[in-house]
Amino acid sequence: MPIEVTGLNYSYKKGTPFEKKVLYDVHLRINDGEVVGIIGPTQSGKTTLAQHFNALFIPQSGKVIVNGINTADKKADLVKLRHEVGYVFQNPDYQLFASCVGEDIAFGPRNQGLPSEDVAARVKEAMSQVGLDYDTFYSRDIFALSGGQKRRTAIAGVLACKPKTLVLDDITAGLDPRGRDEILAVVKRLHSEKQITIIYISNSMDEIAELAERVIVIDQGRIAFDDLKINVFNQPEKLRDIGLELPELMTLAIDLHQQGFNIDPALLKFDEILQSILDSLQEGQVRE
Amino acid sequence: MFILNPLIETFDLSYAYRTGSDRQVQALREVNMHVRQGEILAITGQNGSGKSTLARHFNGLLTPDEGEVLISGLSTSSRENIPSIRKTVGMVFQNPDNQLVSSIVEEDIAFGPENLGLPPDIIRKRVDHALLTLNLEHLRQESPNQLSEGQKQLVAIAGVLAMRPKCIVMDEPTAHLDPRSRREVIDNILRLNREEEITIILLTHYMNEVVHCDRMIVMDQGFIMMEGTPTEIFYQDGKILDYGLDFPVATRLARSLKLHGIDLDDNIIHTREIVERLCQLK
Amino acid sequence: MELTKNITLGVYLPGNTAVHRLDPRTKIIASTILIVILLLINSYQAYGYFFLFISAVIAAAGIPPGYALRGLKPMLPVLVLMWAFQLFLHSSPDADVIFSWWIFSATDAGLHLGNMITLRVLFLFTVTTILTLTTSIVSLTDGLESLLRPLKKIGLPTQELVMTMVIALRFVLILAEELDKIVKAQMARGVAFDRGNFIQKTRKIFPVFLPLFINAFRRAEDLIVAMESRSYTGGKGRTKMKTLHMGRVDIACILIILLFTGLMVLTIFT
Amino acid sequence: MNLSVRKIVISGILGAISILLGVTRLGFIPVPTPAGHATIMHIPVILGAILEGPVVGLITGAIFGLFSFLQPGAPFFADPLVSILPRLFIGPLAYLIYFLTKRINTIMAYALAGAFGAATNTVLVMTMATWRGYLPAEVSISIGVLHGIPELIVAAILTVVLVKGIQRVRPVDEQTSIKK
Repeated sequence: MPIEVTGLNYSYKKGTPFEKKVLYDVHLRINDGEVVGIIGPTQSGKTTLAQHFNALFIPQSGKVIVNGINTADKKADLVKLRHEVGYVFQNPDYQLFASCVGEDIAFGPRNQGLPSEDVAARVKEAMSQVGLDYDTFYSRDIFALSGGQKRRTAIAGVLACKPKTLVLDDITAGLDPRGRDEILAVVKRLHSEKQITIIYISNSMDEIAELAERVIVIDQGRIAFDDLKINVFNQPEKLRDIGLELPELMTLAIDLHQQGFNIDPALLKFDEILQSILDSLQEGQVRE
Repeated sequence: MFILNPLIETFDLSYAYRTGSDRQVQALREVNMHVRQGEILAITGQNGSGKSTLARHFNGLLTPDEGEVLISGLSTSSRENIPSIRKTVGMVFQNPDNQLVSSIVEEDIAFGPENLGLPPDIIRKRVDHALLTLNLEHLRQESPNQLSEGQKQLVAIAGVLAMRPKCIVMDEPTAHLDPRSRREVIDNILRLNREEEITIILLTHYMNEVVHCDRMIVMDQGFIMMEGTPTEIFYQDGKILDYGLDFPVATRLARSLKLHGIDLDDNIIHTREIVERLCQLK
Repeated sequence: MELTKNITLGVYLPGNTAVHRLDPRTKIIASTILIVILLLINSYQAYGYFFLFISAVIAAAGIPPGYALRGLKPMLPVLVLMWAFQLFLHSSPDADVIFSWWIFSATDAGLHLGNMITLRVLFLFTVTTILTLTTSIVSLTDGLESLLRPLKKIGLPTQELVMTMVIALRFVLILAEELDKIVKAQMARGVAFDRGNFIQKTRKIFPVFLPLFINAFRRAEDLIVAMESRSYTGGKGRTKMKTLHMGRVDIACILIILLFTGLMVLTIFT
Repeated sequence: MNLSVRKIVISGILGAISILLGVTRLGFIPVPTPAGHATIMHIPVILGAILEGPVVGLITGAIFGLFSFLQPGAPFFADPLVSILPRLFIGPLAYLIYFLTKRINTIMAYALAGAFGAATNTVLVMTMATWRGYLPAEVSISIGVLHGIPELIVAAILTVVLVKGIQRVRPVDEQTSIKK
């Protein structure tokens, strides 16, 4: 289900003295099966934009059409739409409230009014998708979970609604390296095995580089780039000006590139950079 | 072992959290460590490794079940030492929203000195100095709600700085921040150590922050697993991965290049070091 | 959807008039005296004087007259209803009926009472509005802390009480943002807050209230630790960076208020 | 009287929730009465009383009352005798009920404390509004019944659920509070 955004504008506190414009004339289209990274500095408007995709925000001007449904249409079934476009929030504590993991994951399907055996099946499936063992974790108290497990529970809670598109809003914030890697692995698997469209919001270029094929850069409410990852990351100076911190690997590649190494800074993957350095060193030795 | 100028020392420190119905979670097990005056010490370990519990012993927020913690020679176990310990060691926590008290930046920074019972003009001077040191002067009348997460964290640091501590413990101060604010906060922490000669204890699991520290401690399951300079620890062996941590990017690259037969030294932890070395090799 | 859109904490209207510059303590004392007067007066004459006085204050504070009453607008229907209740339902044996309609009959005593309470509410509202329009909520708490200080002698932990207010003010906006996210996270999982009957709607409160309160208590635990680590142990031995100063204007203001109080006492007892 | 840091912080944060419920109108539950809603703004006060004792209940109630006085939701709340005074009693009374009944059954004690806390709010506010002449007795009584009963039921249930929820995250270990 493609998401089409045309001429979208949005202002916070519209009609009050504190009005602040956060989105300016945004146009974009997200197709089925894509993995799109949305990146931008904090308060650039990326969350506001993404929350238009599942009608948590309704456009003040312009249009958002999700699978043919205009979210501003008064007759549109927004509840159904929100099940189709799942949204996982940054902090799992906003979402989790039930007494145990299984109950919390069952909340969404129950809201859909499914019979209990279907709910149970959905919970089981969702738990396996995020790598939480059903028997071990079903009745585990949510507050006894680690940060990574909590986030996986939150993702499972949304997956249990069977979304076709998943919006993941800065879900690795505050995790340690191991927890972060677990979450990234889950996201990759969801895309490759379930063909779920992934919209991954982050302010970490490392993570975007690892997951996304296409990258949308938001700068002060405007789309600064919307292109293939390699084309976007090929413009480090511009990204830096926007206020994004370049990944360490990338600055390293840029430095080496400036020193005459044959390295493309937009590669970003560790193994690719390693290979380029090895190749460059070999070339150099051959030349000598 | 005799340590010159120990600011903090722990001796066989053990601590357990009691979580209802007699269940105990052993958070620290016979921890022996020290902090030297003037150094930057990184304490790393994955979530739940006990580093935060350890840090809370440094200014008497927690006191040992067993063993002892000495701050400038004063034991945290005697209650009468606590006020003076808290003047010596300040703490900054992970979430800036949950540590700021006042709705005006400068008043929040004044909160600590006010608690120390200082005269108004002295408090004013300290607040001004803290604002100046962290480049927050233009925000002095703002409400913390108007600031970015990174700015809020700097306000929290300023609030501790205004208490003139000898040492500041930073409990994952960057975990909630975006990459750019993270660097800003770290740069400021390093500057405080350099210019104000404040001892820094930095709890983190970001290895690109650890590389700036003089010394590091790796914790896991309440034990201290490794201790040494970052170079020593990253080049000892691959043990650090077992504790859920990473190598810094430069180290990881250097190690891989070495496996491919490239001649590199065993002390590369900064990106600029590897760039320099590779340029020499070219 | 923006839950936090209409949150205005305090309605402070920054300005630089004499009223704005007054020491917050002066303003709190003056407002308290005016409120006590309003709770006691009961005649058109007294309200007349009060109107003149409060108009002068509004003019001196440079507040657009409409602005002072703006907050009253949403309450207007209830205000009219309250007036009507007294007009029609007040029963006293010697009251004269002014007019009757269907089963209702209005008495002169009811009309008087209705007018009195409406005037009282209107003026009470105006006094607090002037106070909050000309004084930021932070300086209000500063003033309150300083004013309550003598009560420490009788064992009241006044500084601590004011600290609870400081914390409440600091956290309202933080929790408001959090509430916004919680509500959205539930909507994203298919909760439709506007659908269903009373019981269904009530049930939808739980997934919002539980995370809200649980997270608030978590924040409280963090803040306790943070405050203790910053050497806070309560009001004892605490000093303040900002010291309040009463100037000549403040003394003049207090004098004016006292004169006005005298006038009011005279109207009440004659 | 001595207030621990813990009591200060929890009163403040619960006070913040009470204010928040008022300004977002989330503190009003739509009920099928002519006035259209029941209030639950006193829930934080009741929770404070049960979890931290009568003093926290009293302070939270004072913050609730003060705010409802400064930004009145109904005209008669402009009178501090109606908006502030009755709110001071919610916490201590809820605590008393909880204290007296907790030995019988804790869940029931939470529910009763919630119900009595809510009832205290309704009864005292309405009494003061009548005594101060803002509402005739007949009107106060009918509002009290129409609103009071749903409010009481909602408060009882919410109190049980919230107290049990909050207790899951509260540390048993309170070593961090250094008492003087």
